[in-house]
Amino acid sequence: MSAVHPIGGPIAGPIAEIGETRLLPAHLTPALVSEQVTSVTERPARWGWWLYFGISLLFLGVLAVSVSYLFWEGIGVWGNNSPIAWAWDITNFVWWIGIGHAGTLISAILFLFRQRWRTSINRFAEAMTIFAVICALLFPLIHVGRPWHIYYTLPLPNQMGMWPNFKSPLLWDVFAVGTYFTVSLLFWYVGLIPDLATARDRARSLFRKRVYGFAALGWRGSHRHWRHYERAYLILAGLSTPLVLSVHSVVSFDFATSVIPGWHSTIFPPYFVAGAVFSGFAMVMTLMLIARQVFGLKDMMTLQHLELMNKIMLVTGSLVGFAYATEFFVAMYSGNEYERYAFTNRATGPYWWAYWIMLSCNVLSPQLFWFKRWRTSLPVMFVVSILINIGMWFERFVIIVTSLHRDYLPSSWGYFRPTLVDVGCFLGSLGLFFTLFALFIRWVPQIAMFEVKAILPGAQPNQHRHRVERHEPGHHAPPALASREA
Amino acid sequence: MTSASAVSTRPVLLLAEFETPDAIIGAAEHVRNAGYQKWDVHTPYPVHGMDAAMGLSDSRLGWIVLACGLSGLLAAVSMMQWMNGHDYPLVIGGKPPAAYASMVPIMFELTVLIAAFGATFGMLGLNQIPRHHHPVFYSERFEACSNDKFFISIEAEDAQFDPNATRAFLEGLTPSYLELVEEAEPSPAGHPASRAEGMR
Amino acid sequence: MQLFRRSLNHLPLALVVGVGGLGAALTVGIWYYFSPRNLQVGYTPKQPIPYSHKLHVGELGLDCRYCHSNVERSPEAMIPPTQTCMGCHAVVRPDSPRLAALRDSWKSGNPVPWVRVHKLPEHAYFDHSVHLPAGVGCATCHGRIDQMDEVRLEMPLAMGWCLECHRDPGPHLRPQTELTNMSWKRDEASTVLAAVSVAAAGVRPPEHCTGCHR
Amino acid sequence: MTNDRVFWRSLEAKAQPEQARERATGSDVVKQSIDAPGLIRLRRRQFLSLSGAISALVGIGCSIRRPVEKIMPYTEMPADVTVGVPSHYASVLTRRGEALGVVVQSSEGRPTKVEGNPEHPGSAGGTDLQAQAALLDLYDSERARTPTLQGAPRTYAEVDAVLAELAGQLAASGGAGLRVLSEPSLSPTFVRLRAALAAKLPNAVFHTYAPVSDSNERAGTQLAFGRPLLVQHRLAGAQVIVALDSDFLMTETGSVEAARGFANGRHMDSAAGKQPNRLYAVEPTLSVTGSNADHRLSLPAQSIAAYAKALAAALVGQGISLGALDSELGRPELAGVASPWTLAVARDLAEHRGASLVIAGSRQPAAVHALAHAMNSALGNVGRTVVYVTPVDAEEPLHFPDIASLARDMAAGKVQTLLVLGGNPVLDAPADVQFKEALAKVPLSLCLSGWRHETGELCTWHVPQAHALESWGDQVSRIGAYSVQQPLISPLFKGRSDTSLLAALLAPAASAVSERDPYLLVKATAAMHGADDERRWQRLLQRGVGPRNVSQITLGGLSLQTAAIQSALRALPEAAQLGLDSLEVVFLADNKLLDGRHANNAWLQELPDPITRITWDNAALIAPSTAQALGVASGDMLRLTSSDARSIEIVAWVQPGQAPGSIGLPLGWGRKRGGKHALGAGFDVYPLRTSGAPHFTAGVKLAKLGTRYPLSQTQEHDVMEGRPIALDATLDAYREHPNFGQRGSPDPSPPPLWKTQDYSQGPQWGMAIDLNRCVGCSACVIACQSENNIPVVGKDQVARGRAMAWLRIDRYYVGDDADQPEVAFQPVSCQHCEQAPCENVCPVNATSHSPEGLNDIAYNRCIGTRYCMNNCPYKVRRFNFLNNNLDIPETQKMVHNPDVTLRFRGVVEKCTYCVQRIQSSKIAAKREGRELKDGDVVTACQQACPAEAITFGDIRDATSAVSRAREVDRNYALLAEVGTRPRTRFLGKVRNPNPEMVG
Repeated sequence: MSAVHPIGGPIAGPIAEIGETRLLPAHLTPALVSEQVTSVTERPARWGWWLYFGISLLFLGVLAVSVSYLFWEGIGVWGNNSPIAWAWDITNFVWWIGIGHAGTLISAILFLFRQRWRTSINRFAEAMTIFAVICALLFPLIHVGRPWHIYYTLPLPNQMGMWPNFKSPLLWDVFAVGTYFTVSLLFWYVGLIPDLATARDRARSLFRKRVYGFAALGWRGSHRHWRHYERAYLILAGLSTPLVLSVHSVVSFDFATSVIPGWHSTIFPPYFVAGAVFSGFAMVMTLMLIARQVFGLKDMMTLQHLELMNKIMLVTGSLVGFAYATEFFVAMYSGNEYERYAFTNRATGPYWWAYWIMLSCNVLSPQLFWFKRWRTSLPVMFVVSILINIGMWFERFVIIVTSLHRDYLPSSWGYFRPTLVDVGCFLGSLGLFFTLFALFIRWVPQIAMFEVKAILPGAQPNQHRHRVERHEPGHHAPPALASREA
Repeated sequence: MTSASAVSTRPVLLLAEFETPDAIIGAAEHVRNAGYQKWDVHTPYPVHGMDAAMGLSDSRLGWIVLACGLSGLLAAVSMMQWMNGHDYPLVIGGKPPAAYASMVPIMFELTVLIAAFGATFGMLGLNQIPRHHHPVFYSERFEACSNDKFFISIEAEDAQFDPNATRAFLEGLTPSYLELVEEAEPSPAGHPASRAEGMR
Repeated sequence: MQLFRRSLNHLPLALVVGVGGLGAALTVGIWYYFSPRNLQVGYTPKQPIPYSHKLHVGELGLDCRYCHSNVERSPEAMIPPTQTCMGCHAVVRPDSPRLAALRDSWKSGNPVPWVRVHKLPEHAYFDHSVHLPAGVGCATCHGRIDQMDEVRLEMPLAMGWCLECHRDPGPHLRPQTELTNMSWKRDEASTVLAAVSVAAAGVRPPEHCTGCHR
Repeated sequence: MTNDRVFWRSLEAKAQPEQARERATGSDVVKQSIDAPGLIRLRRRQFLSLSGAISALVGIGCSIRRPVEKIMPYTEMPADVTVGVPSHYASVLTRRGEALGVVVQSSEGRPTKVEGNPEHPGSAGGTDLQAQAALLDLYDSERARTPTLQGAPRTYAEVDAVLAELAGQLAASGGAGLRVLSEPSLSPTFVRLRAALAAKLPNAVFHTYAPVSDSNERAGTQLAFGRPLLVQHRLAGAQVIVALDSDFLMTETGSVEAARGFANGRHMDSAAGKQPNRLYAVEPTLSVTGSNADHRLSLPAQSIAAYAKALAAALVGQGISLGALDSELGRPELAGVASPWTLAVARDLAEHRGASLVIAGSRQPAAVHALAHAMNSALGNVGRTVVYVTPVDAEEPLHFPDIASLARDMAAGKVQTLLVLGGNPVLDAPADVQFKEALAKVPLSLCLSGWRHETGELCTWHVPQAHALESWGDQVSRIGAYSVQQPLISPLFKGRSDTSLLAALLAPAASAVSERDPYLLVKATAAMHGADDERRWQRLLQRGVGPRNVSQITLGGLSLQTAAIQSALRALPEAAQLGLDSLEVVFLADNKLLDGRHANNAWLQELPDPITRITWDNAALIAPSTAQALGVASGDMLRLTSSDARSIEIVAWVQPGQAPGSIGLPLGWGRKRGGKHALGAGFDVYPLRTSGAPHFTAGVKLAKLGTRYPLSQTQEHDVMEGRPIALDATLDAYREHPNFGQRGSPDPSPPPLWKTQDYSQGPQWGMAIDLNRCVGCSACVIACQSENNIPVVGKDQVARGRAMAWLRIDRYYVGDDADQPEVAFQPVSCQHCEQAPCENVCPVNATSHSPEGLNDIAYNRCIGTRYCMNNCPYKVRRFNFLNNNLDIPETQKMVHNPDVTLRFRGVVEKCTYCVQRIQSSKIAAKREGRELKDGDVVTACQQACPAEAITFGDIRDATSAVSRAREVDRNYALLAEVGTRPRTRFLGKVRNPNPEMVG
C-alpha cells in the first residue's frame, strides 16, 4: 500500500492506519509551526510557570533534605525492616522506570509502525522518559546501605581483585537502566538538533543565538546531512524498541528470578512491560493536558491525539488486568500452598486496601474509555490518567511489600510502615521530575517541529514526481514514514 | 551582513532560495544534471525524493552500527567470562562460575549501547558536524531555511563554478532570491568579514 | 549570520583528543596513585626508640623469632616486651642515651609506644602461625628488614597482593630451614626447590571470603 | 503430624477476627511515631568517622594510613599469655540454688566468652542464658564504681576504716544490734566465716533472703523427713515425670542439669525400641517446661495442692499406698479436671515404679513438696530418680518469715547496724514488711551490691560488689561437687566480695593476711574439701571441680514424718473461689531476669521471652478465655488490686495456656534504679507480693485503665499456617512413619540445569538440630550474641522489625485449644544452603560459597542492597539499619570477641557457623600438622546448649557425630521443596502422649 501521500488525503490501502486520518488543522503552515512551538521558549514566562516551577523547586528541596538525612543516619530512617527489606525505595524505582517507558515507546515503536500522529507528542514523551529515568536511577543509588561503595557494582579494576557478580539481576538492572538512559538521551538529542537550529535562527538576542547555535551543532538543513540523519534516527528507533521491552523485563527479573512467593513468576516480563507502557502513557497524558492548556498548543496536540492515547491506555490497562487475573489463576492452579497464600493474602491480608486501590485504579478506571464520550472528555481523561499513575504505584507496592511481608516462615512475618523520610524521598523525586520538566518546556521546543512540518499538507513533492522516484535507488521517506518500501 | 570594509574578499558560495518542495526538488535535479559536484540543498525538514534528485547514494551508517553492535557483544561476553569465570571464579548459588545463561541480559544491553553510540556518533561523523562555522551562515536570508524556505548552495570550490555563469544558471531556475556569499581572505584580524549582495 | 569563529570547527577534534586524553590520564592516575602500592608502600614512621633491624638482624644476626617469639604459635608475631630488650640491654650499652625510653618503660612499667607499620584492616584476619608452616618466609611480606635502620613498609598489604600468592603459592614458598633467612634467593636450579615444590603441593591457601574475613 | 491439626491464626483471630487483623498487622503491638528517630546531631562516632574520612583525603598522596596507630607491647610478659591466642580458665557461677561450673575464655586478660565446664556436674558442659550473659554484667559500665556514703563518693580506705572501727565496737558489744542479711549461699567459705562471726558475736543475728529461692523445698523436706535437705532429680532415668507447678527446665534450680537429663531421657535414636520419657505438667502459666510436656494441664496455682492430693489418692487406687496418709487424701478426682488426669496419670506412674518422678515446684507450699516426697518414696523413686542432699548452709531459715522478722526488728529500732551482703531487699522484700521504711530507722547500714540499686541508694554506705568473674570464692553443687570460683580479671571497679567483707569484720586489720585475703580463705576451705596440697589445689583450679563429697548425698534411709505431713495437708487452705472479680495472681521467676538481678543486661532484655516472644518488657499473662470475658486485649493497661488493697499497673498479654482465672506476673521488671536498661523496662509487680502469700494469691481485682502500652515482639505470628516447618509426630505415628520429616517436607531435588558444585573434598560443614532435645531455653541465642558481637538495637528498633539475632528460636502454637496449646520450638539460623538463593542476587559478590560448603559473607564488600535478605526463604539475614555500634561505653567494648569483625551500618550479616572457630581449629590442626578430627570445631550455640540438641561437624566423614545425627530417620530439611539444599538438618520432634488421654 502506499505509505506516502499528503497527510490530509483519503485513506488508501486495505489497512486504515490510525495516522492517516486528518490529524492537523488545515491552516497550519511550517512557519506557523515554528512560531507556535518556538515562541513558547521566547516569550517571558507566565506567572503560572513560575508558580509551577517554584513548587517543584520546593519539593526538590524536600528531596535534598530527606536524602541528606538518610545518608547521615542510615537506611534505618526509612520504614524498611526484616522481612520487608525493600519497600518504598524499590517501589518508587520501578514506578519511575515504568513511567519512563512511554517516551521511547512513542518515539521508537510508533515510529516503526508509522503512526504519524506521534510527531506531535514524541519530543514531549522522550523528555519525560529521560527525567523519569533520572528519578528512577536516584532510588537504587540511595537505597543501598553504603552508597559510598556503590561503585562496587561497576566492573572496575581494584586492589581487592574483586568483580561484580554478573549472575545478579540487580547487576543486570545497572546495565539495563544505564543503557536505557544513555540511548534515550542520544535519541532525544538527535531528534532535537534540527529544532535547535530553528530556535537559533529565530532567536533575537546574540546570546540566545549563541546558546542554541552551539547546541544545534551548526545544523544547516543540508540534505546530505538529512540522509544520514534519517538513517541514524531509524536505527536508533530500531535499537530502542527491543531496548524498551528489555528494560522492564530485566527490572521484572529482580522479582521473577527470586524464590519469594508472589515474585517467583514467569509472567512478570510481559506483565511489567504492559504495565510500564500503561503508566507511561498515563503520565504523558497528564503532562500533555497541562502543557497544551498552558501553552496553547491545541493545534498540534489535537483531541484526536488524546483519544488515540486513551485507546492505548484502555488496551494496556486491560492487559494489566488480565495479568492480575492470570497471576491469581496460576497461583491457585499450581496448588503450591505458599503461592496460594501469597495471593489470597494480597486481596484479604493486612494490605488488602493497597490491592483494591491498585485494582480499581488500573483495571476499572480505564474501562471508561470504551465510550467515546469519556474518551474525548478532557476532565475525564485527566482524572483517569492521575488515577492510573496512583494505581501503578500501588501495583509495585503490592508486588514488593505484600509479597515480602509474609513469605515462607510465619515466625518471620512482619509489617511495613513508612516514615516521613520515605514520604519525603518520594515527593522529592516528584519535585526533581517536575523541576526538570519545567526547565524543559521553558527552554526546549517541546514539539518536533521538523517532523510536524514534514507531514503538513503539501509538505512533500506531489504524487506524480514521487511515483517516478519510487523506483530509483537511494530513495528515502521522511522520518514520519521512514520505513523503506521493498 | 554587509560590511563596506576594504578588505579583499572572495566568493565562497552562491545561495538560491526556493519557496516550495516541488521547486527545490526540480532545481536540485537541474543542478545535478548540470554536473556540479560541490553543492548542497538546505531544507527545513527532509524532503523525500531528494536523494534521487541530488543523485546521492545510500547511507553507509548501517555498517558502522553493525560493527559497533558486534564489538559491544564481544566486549560483554569476554568481560563477563573473564571476570566471573577466569580471574576470580566464585561459587555462587552452586552454579558454575562461568555460566552463559545468566550473562545474556548484559550481552544484549551492551550490544545495544555500543550500537547506539555507533549510530549517533557515526551520523555526526559522516555529516562532519558539529561544524559551527559555515559560509552559508553569512547569509541573513539563510536563517529562513530552518523555518520554511528551501535553499540550494553551490560552492566556489566546485570545478565548474564561475561567478557569472553559475549565477546565470541559478537565475534560470527562478529562485525567489539569489545571493553570492563572499568571505574575506583569512586575515590576522581573524574574524573574516563577508559581503553578501542580494539581487532579484 | 555567523555566530562562531571558524576555529570552533576544531571542537570535535578537540573533544576527542581532550576528553579521551583526560580520561586516560585520570584512569592511569587513579590506577597508580590511589593504589596501596603508592599510598602505603614506603611508610616509615618515626619510632619512639631508634631500633635498627639492620644492626640487630643484619649485623648481629639475631633470629627474627628471638624477639617475635609468637610468630609460630599465634596469629600475631608479637612486638617483644620491654623485658626482652632489657634481657641484653641491662648489660649491653646500659646507659646509652638512645635507650632512655626503653629504660623508662622498664622502670615505670609503661609500654614502649611503638608505631605500627604493617597494618591490615580490622576485617582481615592474618595468621602468622599458619603461614610459616606453609613455607612463607618473613622477607616475603616484610622485605629485607635486615637492611632497614627504620622499619619501612615494603609490600602493599592489599587484598589483590595477597591473592597473587594465594592463587599460586608455589613460587613464593621456601624450605622451612630458610623461613627467617632474609637473603634467601629462589634458585631454580637448586635441589631444595624440589622439596619446596613438593611441600607447595600440599599448600592450598583459601581464596574464599571467610578464609581471611570473619 | 502437625499439619493435620486445626490451627488458629492467633488468639484474637479465634475470638474476634477484625481485631486479629489489627494484631497481625502489628498495628497496636507497638505505637510507632511515623517520624524518623533522633535529630541530626554530630555524634561522637560520626564525627570521628567524618574527620577520619577527611584526614584520609588529606593523607592521599603521602599515605592513606592516618592517624598513626600505636602498638603497646607488654613490659613484662605474663607467664600464661600468648598474645593473640585466648586462654581458658575454669570457674563457677551461681544460678539460684545451684552451682554452674564454667570455663571462661580470656583474650589478653579480658574474659570474652563463658562456656559450660564439662567436668562439672551442675553444668556438664552446658550453660543457661544468664551464664552466657554474665559477661555483659561484668562489663556493664553502670556498675557502681566507688563506695558511697549517703550518696557521696568515698575511698575504699575509708570503708576499711569504718569496717575496722565497726569490728572493734562489735567485738566489745558481742555484736549487739548487728544484723547481717545475705542471699542463700553455696559457698563453704562464706558459711564458715559466717559461723565464725556468729561464734565471735553471739548477739549478732544473721538473716537470709532471696525473693526467688528454694525455701519451700527445704520446708518440704523438713516437713517430710524432719531435716532440711536439698532435692536432686535424676531425670535421665525417669520414664514418667509429673511436674506440679515446676518449671524445672528453665527457672527452677539446676535447670541446666535438668535439661540435659530430660533430653537424654527423651532422646529417640531411630526405632531403637527405646521408649522416650513422658512429661505431665500441671501449672498455672505456660512455662518452658509446660511447653515440652506431652500432656499439660493448666490449673490455678492454688489448685495444685488439691490436684496433688487427688493424684496421690489415685495412686492409692493403683495400690501404691502412702501409708497413714491415705486417709488424708480424699477422692481421686478434682472438680473441673478430666478424670484421666488423675487416674491415667496415676496408672502411668504406678506402671513405672522406680522410674517415675513427681516434682513439686518452688512456688508450692511445703505440704505439696512433702506429698511429692511421699509419692516418690511410695513409688520407689528415692535413690533412683531422686536423691536428697545435705545443704551447705544447714542454718538457712525460711526466707519470708525471716525477712519479715528482720524488718519488724528494724522498724522497732532494735537494729543498730545492718549489713546487706548482696540482694536488693528494698526492691524485692514482700510489700507488707515495708523494708524501705524500716531501713530508715537503722542508724548504720552498709550495702554490698554490684549496682547502686534501690537498696544501695538508701543504705548509709554502699560498697561495690565484685562480679563473680572478678573475685575469689567457692561453691558446692547440689550433689556435693566442690568447685572454686577463680577470678578472670582484677575487679574493674575495685569491688569487694561478700567473703572479704565478712572477713574484714571477723579479723581486725592487724590479724594475719591468711584470715583476710579471700584467696587464702578459699584455699583454706578447698583444703578441707580434699585439695590439701599445692598439686591438688592446682588440679582443682584446672578442672574447676574437685572430687565429689558423696557423704552429703542421702540415698534413702529417710523416714517420712507422716503425722507432720498429715497435719500440714489438713492445714492447707481451701482453694478460694476464682471469678472475674476475684482472680488469682501467680508470681513468676522471670525466664530472663529471674528475680530482677539481671535487669540491666541488654542481651537478656532484648532476648525475646521464650514463650511470649516479648522483648524489653514483662506483662500480666491472662488466659484467652478470661481475657475475652473481661474484654481485655494484649497491650491494654490494667490495674490489679489485691484483697488487701495493694495495687499495681501493668500491661496485659493474652497468653495461651495460662490457667483461666489466673494471672501470671513475671518478677524483677520495672526497676526504679540500677542502670539505663533496667529503668522503664516492664512493670514492677513486687508491690503486690506479701510475706503471707509470696507466690500466689487469690481475690485480686482487675480494672482496665483504658490506655494502651506498646510491646515489642520478635515474632508476631504464632502458628504455622499448616506449613511443614517445625515438624512433629506422636510416638505411634513415628513408629509408623519413621521418616515423617521428609514426608512432611519433601525434597524435590529436581535434576540440576547445570554442572553442580563438587563438595566431595575437604571438610564439609553441616549441622543437625534435634527438635526432640531442644527445650527452647534460648541459651544458644545469647551464646551466639556473645560469640559473634551481635549488637543490641533497643525496644523501638525491635518493634520496627530490626532485631539482629543471627540465631532465633521460633515458637509456634499447635493444636486446636487456645487454653491448652501444644508448643513447638525451632531454632533457626542460616541454613548454609548449597544452592543459596541469597548468593545469586548479590550484585557485588559479597556473599558466596566456600569450598567447605559455608555460605560466606564479606562484610566489607557488602554495599547493603538487602536483596539477599529478600531472597532468603528462612529470613535469617540481618541488616544494620543504623550504626548499632555507636556510643558503646569503653568498658563494654571489652566484651567483644576479637576474632569477629564489628559490622558497620548498611551491612548485612548472618550466622557463619562460627567460621572464626572453624578457622582457628583448622589453623591449629595445620600448626600441629594433623588432620581435623570430629569435635575440633564446636559452634557457640552447640557448646551452650544444655540439652545437646545441636551437633556440628564434617558431614563428609560418615563417622562424625553430625553425620550420624543427620542420618537419624526423623531428619528433614526445612523448606526442602524450595530446592535450597540446606546444610542444616532438623530432626523432627516426637511427642509421647498417654494413649489413655488422647482424644
